[in-house]
Amino acid sequence: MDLKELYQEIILDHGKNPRNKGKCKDFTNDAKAHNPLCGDKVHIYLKLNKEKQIEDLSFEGEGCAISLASASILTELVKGKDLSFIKKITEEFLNMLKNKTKITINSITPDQMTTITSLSGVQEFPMRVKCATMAWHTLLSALEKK
Amino acid sequence: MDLKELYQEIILDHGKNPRNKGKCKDFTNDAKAHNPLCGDKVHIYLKLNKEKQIEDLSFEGEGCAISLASASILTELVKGKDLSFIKKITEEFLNMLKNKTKITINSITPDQMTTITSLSGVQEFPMRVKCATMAWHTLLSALEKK
Amino acid sequence: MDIKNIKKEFPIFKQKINGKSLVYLDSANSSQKPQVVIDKISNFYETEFSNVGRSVHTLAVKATNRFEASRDKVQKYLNAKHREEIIFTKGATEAINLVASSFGKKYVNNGDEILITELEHHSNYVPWHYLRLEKGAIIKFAQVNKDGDVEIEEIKKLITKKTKIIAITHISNVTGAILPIEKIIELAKEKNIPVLIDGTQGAPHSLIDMQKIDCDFYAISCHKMYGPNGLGILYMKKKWVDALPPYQGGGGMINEVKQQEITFADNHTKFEAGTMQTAEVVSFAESLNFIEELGITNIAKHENETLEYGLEKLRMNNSIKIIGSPKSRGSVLCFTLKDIHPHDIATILDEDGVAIRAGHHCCQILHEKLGMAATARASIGVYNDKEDMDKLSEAIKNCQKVFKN
Amino acid sequence: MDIKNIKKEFPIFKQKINGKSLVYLDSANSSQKPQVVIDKISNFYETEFSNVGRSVHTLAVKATNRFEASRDKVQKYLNAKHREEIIFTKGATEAINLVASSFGKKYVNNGDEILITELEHHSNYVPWHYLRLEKGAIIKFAQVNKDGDVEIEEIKKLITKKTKIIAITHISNVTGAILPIEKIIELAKEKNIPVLIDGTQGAPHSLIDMQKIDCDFYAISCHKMYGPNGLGILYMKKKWVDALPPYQGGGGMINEVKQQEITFADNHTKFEAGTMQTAEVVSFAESLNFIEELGITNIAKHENETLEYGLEKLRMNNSIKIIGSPKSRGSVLCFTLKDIHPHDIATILDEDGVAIRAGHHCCQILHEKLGMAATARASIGVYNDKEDMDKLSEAIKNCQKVFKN
Ligand SMILES: Cc1ncc(COP(=O)(O)O)c(C=O)c1O
Ligand SMILES: Cc1ncc(COP(=O)(O)O)c(C=O)c1O
Repeated sequence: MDLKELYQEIILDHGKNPRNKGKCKDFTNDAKAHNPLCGDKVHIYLKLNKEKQIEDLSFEGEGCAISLASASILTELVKGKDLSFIKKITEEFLNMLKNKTKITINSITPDQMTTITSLSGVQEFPMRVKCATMAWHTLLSALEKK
Repeated sequence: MDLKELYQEIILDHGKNPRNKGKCKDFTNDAKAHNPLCGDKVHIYLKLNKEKQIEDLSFEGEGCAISLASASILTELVKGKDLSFIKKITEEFLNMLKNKTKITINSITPDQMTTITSLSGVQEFPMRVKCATMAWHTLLSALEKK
Repeated sequence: MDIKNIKKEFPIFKQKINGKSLVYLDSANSSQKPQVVIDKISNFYETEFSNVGRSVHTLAVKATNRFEASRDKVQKYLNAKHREEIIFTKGATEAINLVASSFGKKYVNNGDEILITELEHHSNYVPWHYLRLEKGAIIKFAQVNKDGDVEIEEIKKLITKKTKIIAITHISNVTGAILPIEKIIELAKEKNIPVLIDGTQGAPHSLIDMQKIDCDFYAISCHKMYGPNGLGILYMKKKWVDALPPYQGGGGMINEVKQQEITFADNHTKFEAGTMQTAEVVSFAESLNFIEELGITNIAKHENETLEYGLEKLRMNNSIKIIGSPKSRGSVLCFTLKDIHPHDIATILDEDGVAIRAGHHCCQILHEKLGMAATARASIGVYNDKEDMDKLSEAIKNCQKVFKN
Repeated sequence: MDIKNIKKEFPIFKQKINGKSLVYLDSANSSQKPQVVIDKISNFYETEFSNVGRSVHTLAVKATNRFEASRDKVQKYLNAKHREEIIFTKGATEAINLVASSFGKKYVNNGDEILITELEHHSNYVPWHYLRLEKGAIIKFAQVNKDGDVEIEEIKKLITKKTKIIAITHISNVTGAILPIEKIIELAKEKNIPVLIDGTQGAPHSLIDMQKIDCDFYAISCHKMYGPNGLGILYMKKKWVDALPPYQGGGGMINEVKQQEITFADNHTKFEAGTMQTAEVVSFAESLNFIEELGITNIAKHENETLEYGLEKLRMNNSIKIIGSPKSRGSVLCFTLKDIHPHDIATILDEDGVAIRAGHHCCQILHEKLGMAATARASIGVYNDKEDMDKLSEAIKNCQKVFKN
């Protein structure tokens, strides 16, 4: 296990200065989640347009660096994207943490790839996987709601 | 531990042919007991006269050889005796089984002494001590009732 | 491992009892533990112990993983559909109390009927009796027939529109009868009545496939399955996990706790309040490994052969009366001996190293019916063999000698 | 045995965690087990195991004697007046559930009040919440003051004619506050209100004398007292043993069972349904031996010195905020670190072999009050020493380095 892998610069940065925090305007969907064992919370707001793209999204949350960074990275990655991209990236992300597979989706920039894989260090810390995945599960719930 | 000590002739005899079985006539006091763990039961009936002697007594019961023999021997020993004798002999009997002390009471015949000490083998079988003592405790309860 | 040599896996058989080899015939009461299970407990406490599910440090992670792996193992062993269907309890008794309490609270009202049988262990009667006291429920007893069986027709007869649940034992711990649970469950399903199976005697001796049996609740005591004390399993069908209210309240089973309101976990953990029996849960996985290595059907076959041999032996002794002659018999052999009380039998047999149980075996209703306050019971585990049955038979003869019968 | 060298009695400390010596600071969650206790479990299973109280064969006698000797041991250790006042449960959580259920059934009605505190662990709130749901009881929360204490005046203020029971923790598992239980009990006695003490954190760290404390109920978790998992103790004053109805139903707790009626045992066994945790009960006697050999007051003194030293160390770090400054503090030290979430602290400390816990510690009400979702907690056991505190302090500094704070 390597702490440096877990707490990479990118993660510390997103943890300290999470992007897209707050409640975005005119959101159409939202969902929240809460881990009763540790008290972490996340609430995701998003605005779906007619083309089924996420026009805007944001989150509110309390939690550790991993959970905040993960939510923040998530919002950056999926903003402006359509449902099929979101399903695919989420699936790959969850798989990366659970089964240590790689991200293969090719419609993201190298920078984005670096950012999302910065969270792969969580693999080695099973009790922290939930911190990293909560926002992603919550995004899926938000999309399911109407 | 010695089975022959536990199942002496006298005990087998009393177990098979318990004395004073049934419900004695004109009983003034009675009490019953029941061991929920094994199902043993005993019901003691006795007739106290004005001199506070047990004029007559008997028992009904279900149980193992030890419990029947103990009840039978008890009824033989205390019939016609007064309260102070009964208290003393009961105390000594219970002590014999619990603390392996000797019976010292001198108002019983050598035969009676042999009979009551025949139950001392139960000492070595802790799970069976209750079988041997139940009737004696029940006698005390019967005497306390009015 | 070989069943023929299996005694050597159990350290208890190393000692002498009253100078004799131990013939342990009290497995229906509690089974002995193989060394691997005992070692797992020590090893866990020595190298991996921590409280589970609550901390994030290395030991907590190890312990939590082991604990949840054990749940997975139980799920697989029982072929349950979801891991959330596996709830850890203190024992079968607590498992049944949990169902009676949670199900009763929500679904049982005044005049509703609970259908059990005369064969039931007190653990599958007293919890329902509480619903009689608290809710005015009615308990109906399916009668046991002269062979010690409960027939499907008897159950059918007693089902009414008011029947809220059927709670029956898988195998009787007195007559040894294997009840026709599949048929009873089928019948109940037609009428939409949930079924609880008291599997305390069933699980150690038969292949349990929850998706095949398809009951709503199945209760198990791990200590009768070569496992540790203080642990039980309640299989609860997913729909009930979702529907039933929690049982005990405490740490771990909540969602959110406020001064005016509490919301509960929405999965199996709502039934697992407080610190769990981590070492017990972890080591029980070894018990299942042990069983799987031998194969439960091989175990059952071996036990059956042993039992049949023993029955034949004992039938040759005219003073012995065998209790019950069920169509199919689990690993239990209750008997009485002419003019000798079961307690005396148990004490005298012990002198020969033969450990049996005497009493009503927590089945007073049945003993009342049999007209006996107590019976003697020899019950079989994987470690018993024909030689044990020979010794049982000889010890009974010695017992008769002591009593000069 | 010597407290200075006591780590070597605990096998868990033989291993390295992430290449470092283990600094175990999670004892309030669960304590580690000394080798003697672990060995007792194995030894019991290997040579004496059998079900207790039910059979008369040699192993059953040995097991029963050991089991009941353990009850005697607990009675003596707690200086309870009667052995019947000692009830074995699954844990403190079950102990409190038992009281809430049995006491509540008989004595709590609509509008009656239950007085607890904002410090309570979920295990001493959720069971009472059930009485709110089922009986319409009202739960009143004595407020915690800014130091993390609950003052006697606050309790006094909340007592009314409707107060049916007071249920309070002995030592808070978050602020470490040692509550003035003797005074509260005195006060309650004047008003004839029974008191339950959640002794889960109290018993491992203080001399417990039931005749001196003189409460009605006292709940203990054995796994926090160097004892096995899956076992708790409920001290219940004799008059309540006599008065309260049974809790779970099953084998062993009955008197007579008929089809229409059941009578229950008239002593502590009415609260002990089903097969008990024999091995756990038996081995817990060793835990008490272990504690007695060192002396509980010596243990408390050693722990206090360790704690005070640690507090001082941590106070020197300006980024650390210590939670609570109670008048007297038990073996618990909760803290937060500027701009670093407790979970991150716990994970990073673990890298240095330092095992702490992060979260709400099953005290959401209190954390709500503190305005924090989570805190980090270092809790002390007999095996901790000043060196451990130094390592904790260093590890926190490393943590700040990782976060560049
Ligand atoms: C103060 C307090 N009460 C109750 C409990 C519950 O104890 P257990 O989980 O062992 O039942 C705990 C421990 O978690 C505690 O710290
Ligand atoms: C048929 C049956 N049901 C229930 C029980 C209760 O199991 P436990 O005492 O392990 O909870 C037993 C065992 O004693 C049993 O034989």
